[in-house]
Amino acid sequence: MERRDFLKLGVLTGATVTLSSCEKPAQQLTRFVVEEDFVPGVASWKPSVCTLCGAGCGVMVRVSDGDAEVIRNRQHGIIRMGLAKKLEGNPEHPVNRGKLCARGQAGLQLTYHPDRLRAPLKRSGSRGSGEFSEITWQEAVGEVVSGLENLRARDRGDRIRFLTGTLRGQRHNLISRFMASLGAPAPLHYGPLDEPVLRQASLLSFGHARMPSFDLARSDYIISFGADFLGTWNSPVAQAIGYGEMRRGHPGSRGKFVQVEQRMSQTGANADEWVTCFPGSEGLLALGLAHIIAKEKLRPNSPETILSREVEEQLKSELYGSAETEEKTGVSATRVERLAREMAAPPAAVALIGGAPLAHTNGLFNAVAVYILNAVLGSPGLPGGMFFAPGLATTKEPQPSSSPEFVSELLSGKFENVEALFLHQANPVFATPAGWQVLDKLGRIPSIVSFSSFIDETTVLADLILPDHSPLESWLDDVPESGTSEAVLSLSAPAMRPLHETRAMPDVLLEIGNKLGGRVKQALPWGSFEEMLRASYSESLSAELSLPTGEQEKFWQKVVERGGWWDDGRQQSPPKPSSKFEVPAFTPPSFDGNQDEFPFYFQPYVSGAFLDGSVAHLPWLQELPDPLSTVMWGAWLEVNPRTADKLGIKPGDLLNVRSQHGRLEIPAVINPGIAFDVVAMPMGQGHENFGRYASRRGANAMKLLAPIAVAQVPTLAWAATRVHIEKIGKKTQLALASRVLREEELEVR
Amino acid sequence: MVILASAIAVLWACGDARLASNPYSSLKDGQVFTPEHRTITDSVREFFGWHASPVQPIAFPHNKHVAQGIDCSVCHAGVKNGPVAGFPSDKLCMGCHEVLASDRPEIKKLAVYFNAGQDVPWERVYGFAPSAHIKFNHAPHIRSGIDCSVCHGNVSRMNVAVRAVEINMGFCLRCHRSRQVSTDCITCHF
Amino acid sequence: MSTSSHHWGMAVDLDRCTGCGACVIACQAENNVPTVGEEEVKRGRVMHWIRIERYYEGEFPNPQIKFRPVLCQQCDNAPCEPVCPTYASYHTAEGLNGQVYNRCIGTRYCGNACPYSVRTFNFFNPRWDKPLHLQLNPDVSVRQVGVMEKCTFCVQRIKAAEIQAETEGRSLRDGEPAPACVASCPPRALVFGDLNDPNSEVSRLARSPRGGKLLEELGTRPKITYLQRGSWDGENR
Amino acid sequence: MAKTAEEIQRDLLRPVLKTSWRFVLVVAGLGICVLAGFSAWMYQATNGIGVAGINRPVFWGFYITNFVFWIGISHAGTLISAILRLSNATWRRPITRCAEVITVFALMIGAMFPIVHLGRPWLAFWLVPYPSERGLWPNYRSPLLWDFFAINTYLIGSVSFLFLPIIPDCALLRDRSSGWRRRLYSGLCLGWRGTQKQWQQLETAMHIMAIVIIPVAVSVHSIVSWDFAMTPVPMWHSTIFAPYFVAGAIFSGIAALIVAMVLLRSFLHLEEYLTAQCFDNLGKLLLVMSLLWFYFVFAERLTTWYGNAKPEMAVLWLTQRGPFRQLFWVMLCCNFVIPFPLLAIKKLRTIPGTFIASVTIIAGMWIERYLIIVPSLSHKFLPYTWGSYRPTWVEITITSVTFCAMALLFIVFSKIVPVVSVWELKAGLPPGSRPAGASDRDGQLEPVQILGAPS
Repeated sequence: MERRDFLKLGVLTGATVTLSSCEKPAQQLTRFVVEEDFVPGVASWKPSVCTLCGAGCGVMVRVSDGDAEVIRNRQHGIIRMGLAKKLEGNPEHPVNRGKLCARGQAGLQLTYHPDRLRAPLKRSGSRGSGEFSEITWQEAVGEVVSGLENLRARDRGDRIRFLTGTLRGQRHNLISRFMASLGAPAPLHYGPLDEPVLRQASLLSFGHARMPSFDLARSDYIISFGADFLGTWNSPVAQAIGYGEMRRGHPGSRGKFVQVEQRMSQTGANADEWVTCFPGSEGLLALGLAHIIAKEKLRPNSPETILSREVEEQLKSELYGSAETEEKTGVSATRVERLAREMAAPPAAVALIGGAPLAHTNGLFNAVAVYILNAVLGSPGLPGGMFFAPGLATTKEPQPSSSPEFVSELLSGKFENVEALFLHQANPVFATPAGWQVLDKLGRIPSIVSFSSFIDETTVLADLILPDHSPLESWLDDVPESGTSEAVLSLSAPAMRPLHETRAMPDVLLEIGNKLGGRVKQALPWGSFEEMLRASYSESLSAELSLPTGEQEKFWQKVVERGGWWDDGRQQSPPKPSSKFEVPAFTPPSFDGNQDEFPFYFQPYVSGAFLDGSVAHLPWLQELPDPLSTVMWGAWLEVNPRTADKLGIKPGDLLNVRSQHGRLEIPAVINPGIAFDVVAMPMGQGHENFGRYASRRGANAMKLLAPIAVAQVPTLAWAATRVHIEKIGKKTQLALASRVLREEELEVR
Repeated sequence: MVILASAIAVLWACGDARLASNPYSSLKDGQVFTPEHRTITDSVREFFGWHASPVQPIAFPHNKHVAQGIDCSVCHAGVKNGPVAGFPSDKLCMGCHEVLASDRPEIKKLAVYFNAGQDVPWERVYGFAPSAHIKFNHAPHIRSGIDCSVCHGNVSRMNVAVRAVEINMGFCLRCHRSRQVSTDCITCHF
Repeated sequence: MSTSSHHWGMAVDLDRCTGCGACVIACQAENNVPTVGEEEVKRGRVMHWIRIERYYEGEFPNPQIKFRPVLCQQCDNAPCEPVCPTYASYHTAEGLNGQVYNRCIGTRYCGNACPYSVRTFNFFNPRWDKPLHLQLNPDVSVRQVGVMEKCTFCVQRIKAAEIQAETEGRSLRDGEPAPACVASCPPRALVFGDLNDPNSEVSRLARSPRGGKLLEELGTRPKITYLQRGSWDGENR
Repeated sequence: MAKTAEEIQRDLLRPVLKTSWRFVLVVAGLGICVLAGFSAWMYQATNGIGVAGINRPVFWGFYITNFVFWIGISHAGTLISAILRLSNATWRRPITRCAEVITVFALMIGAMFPIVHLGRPWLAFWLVPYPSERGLWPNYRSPLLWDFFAINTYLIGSVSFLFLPIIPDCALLRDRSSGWRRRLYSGLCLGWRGTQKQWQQLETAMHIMAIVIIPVAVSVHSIVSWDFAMTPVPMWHSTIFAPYFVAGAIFSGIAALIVAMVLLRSFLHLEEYLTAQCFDNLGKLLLVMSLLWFYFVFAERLTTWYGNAKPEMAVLWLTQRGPFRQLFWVMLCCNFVIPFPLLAIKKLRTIPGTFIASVTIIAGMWIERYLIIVPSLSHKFLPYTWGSYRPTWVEITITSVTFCAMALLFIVFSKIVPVVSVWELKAGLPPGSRPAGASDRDGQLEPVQILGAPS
């Protein structure tokens, strides 16, 4: 088989093959007939959609022909096919305008991953043992159908659950219809990064539970409360593009960027001013700033000020005076005042919040407070301010839903009587605190069907695995929720043919529905997901855009070759403050574990390479140096140098990190950019069962966390745990890109 | 000196043959792609540039087809606008041979492949060793009016194609020099 | 020096760079740069052609961080070129520091001579667990053990663009050939273009008062201009 | 020494003509070691240079250290014998050949390392400028290529310089041996008959070689130093390097010579020939070089420290205070602190005294080369890229085996040719002890008689 690869590289195969006396691999494998037509050696670019995070960037895939070893109807052979070679941003796409982040580009490896599941699997060993045996698609679908029929017969439709990652667009639509037609509850979602708290705040403040967008490019002053908006948060590529313009897009005026956090993130590293306040007091700081702006009328009641009199009066109360603020946040009064005046001066200023501030027990308060600051600054709906991406009728339904439903069901013990569970792009066993006991709660479900392309901590429990196509092999559609001021629908045809004998999850659902017949078949009348997309576009969308009926096919073609539909015409409308827009009462954050026994705030953060860990199995990302610690292939705990000296900790010392709910062993990294009483750790490592590159590597921050929820939003407060750290006397060598912290080390040693 | 000489001799034999202990792949060799040679003989062969003529699964008579006035680019479709000339899929062959000369033994072989839904595993006649790191692109050469026969010999006279021209760096350079086109290394090696 | 009409250069605006690492993966994907695994990384043998240097300044509560993407500076007076005994490392007609893999015998002398330490060496044959090898870019060769390699400014993309322009019978547009890192960079910190064209964006940036060269004092005459970070108080109103 | 020509002959030819079982044992042992080293290299060649400890940024490690070290050792012969020959110092007579042998073998071993350290050693021949249709030539701007030429020149030079004075002794042996040995020697002595004319030719030839070889030797180590000095690497890019290296080379060369002589002296019972006086003289020479070396080290570091350039200081402090400090102080002790008293104080400048000094110096000079190469590479200009280096078993094996190889070659040589030049020694005899008919002209005639040319 080496030969084939050589051939791909343009080697004189024939020659060497015939010479090498032993075997002739060229003849060993049969050559399947070519299915596509392409100019050999000439690359073509096909649009696709990035599915790795919620941003929904548009992608261009470079496809060129190559020989792939494949199994076609149980025969092993090779076929010359179009292969995706590289992912880049779709230049036309309004969200990422031709740019793409590291994770997005590494998404290519999802398709070619050596541990990808290549055919349907049936559990052969005990649950969780990881022993599966290959079966045919016919058998697999048959099993699901009979199982569902059985449930239907016993009228137990309501005991079926469908758990997905955060999902939008027609896939979500399809699953909802499927569940509804079975008489089952709507699909549940679980994704640690889907920001339910901020959505809730948006709902309270602006009337719809969506993620905000920011016009950073035209902003003169950005203050971000813990939001890693240049790395992982919300729509990072769109925000990074805007940031670049804010910095150098307008000659003569360079915007200022202030970051408020306890551990300097990759985003914070780029700030002009870095402010640190007590964990969980970010909201108060925001109100303190708003207080001064309101009190000193730095933003006189211009039309863009969208706060009611009452709210303004409330703000002026000394509760939020700079003295109070200094005491409660640790930021000096003078600094608060200076910042407030600074940000009020330029025409456009905007405030962001994300990350840890939302993951404290008082996360909702912090979020609303920052929205109030925005309101005081008059940023909503203005150039250089915040806004909500415009929607369309088609995209509004169904609303992007998020984790809380799942969490509350889980905690309320509703899962006891679930009889069948479908899994798609969700790995709750990995991404939940031990306290939630997800493992044994799911373990008790009689039958689990997973559509995952990989074995992971949750899918390993499945009785049946129906591996999905990789994104590049599938029909994709998405509705970017933020990061664009235009109405956007991303849609793309498969960029390449399936490499393995997998099937697209939507097609499998449709087939199941077809086999089940009756209500289900009526609910899912389409033959394939492509048909469904076509229908949804040419009917609902073209109706909404009032296209002439003849145009529909042409419209569809255009959409497919462009990688989606977007419309510069429909600019976003300024978000209106909802009636409930009021200053919430400050509730101090509560932390698990008392200060004496557990002296350190434990702040996990979203890894720049792995997000919540869903892409930790991609080797490119494993070997991507962390921007700050420069660690590769591992996880670590960040400790302030002074704290480290006190505890005698040196870089690479193995630490025993203990919370009330678990303990980890993890090497130390010295970080001058972290508060004395805070230790931080990246999420995403510490997989037990997630392919060869991620398994048994580093440690999983989630397993330390206390199972506390954010007030009023049933979601994990992942920054509300205190820990105790101590050396265990062992040292490990971290895989570092650089052992040097400072450039001055050149001078004095 | 003796040690040194014998050392170099042995090195030639070993070439960069194979990695005994693989430092970072978690897979066994068959499941790993690497540019290393599979056997010592392979590396020696490549070192001295020896190669034998390929054995084609079907004795394809170029002369007959050229005589029919079929242009090279009909079957080697990529040659005009791509780096690779490429082999035709047997769909193309069957286009004519469904009916034409379908009784001949070689055509029967072709039919067998075709009916099995398989492509003919043609073997390459020309090509470069991987360690030569040559990125050859047909299109510009064709565009500048160089006849196929310059590098591939007079195929119209050949039955089964054979390596008529020994394509080595000297061969390329002579032409590049005479035509005053770039002989910068990076033109071909990158 | 460049004898041809093009003189490719790059500008790196440190005020835009966010240190996100998109360029690193873009380069790795485009140029068949292998992953070497944890053990080899520990031995200091990571293969990335572009790295983002991170330097801390100051202490909590006022820490600062500088990011600096470093790739081959494509020096016009490159220390790596004269030292190579076999001309594997040489100056191309378009002024790039060419690296001819097939000519490299692995003295690693160029690696020592390079003050920027941007040259990486194949200590072993690269390996890809199948089918990851299907992602390999057919336009770029897969290097083997014992040869030195480094950033080429994505010469394959430059070539492709030139051939494309030639077939369309036109000259190259500004920013048309873009190395993978430049193409991917979200905040547009990396800008690539022809330094011979005074109106190209890269030329304009190269003239910027914020502009400077890395280790300029060594007289290597790099083709990459680094634009220093600005400060808010410094430049606003 | 009151020995007669016959006695000299007997003593010096004994080791050549008689082989003891001890000799066989030693050769076998050393041979096995050498084979081990060779297979280590094969392991490296087939698996990739990565099995060695080198990395980025430390692309050069033990191998280049060995290269510089052995080339340095090779400066024993020429300088000693050539200079002393020219200055006609009589005490040189017993030691010149020994010195020249060291030169040749050390060079061979040293010259191997550039190939050992290559990523693709099977392409080493590309350094040879040969015309090819590709029109490719080596890069004459590269110091490595200068090395290639310089070392080959030096090798050819010192081989002939070694060979010339061997001719008469071979003739001697030809007449004393039979069988294959006789054939060998009659071949080697190029039909030496010891005629007046031949003696004159030999004399002139040796004079010319003596004069020529000195600048060549100097050039070789200067060029080796330029491998480093020509690159912009902190602490490498320095004008002092050439003389510094040459001095260091002679320094280590003399030390090697002394060690070799002491060993020969005891193994081959040459006490009467390698007298205490030789060692005393060599000791003085060694003392001078030690001082010179210290002076260079001091000058180099002083200027660096005074210049206070950031990157240079980083490397300087690395060796003074950083992780390399122990090594640095060991080196200083080995090359100066220990040898200085041993060599300066007359009482201590005995045979054991000089021997100890020499051993420490050889060790010290190896460390010196290591400290020149590794710290600089590990701390280049951009701190982010700073690294470190740890050798692997492959490098350690190959390094240690080179010493065995040296010993092996030397012993085998001493089995074929007397390591002390018989005729030169005789020529040095006071007239009285000469056989009758000898003229005053420095032993020109009596070889004829010894050889008993048919009369």
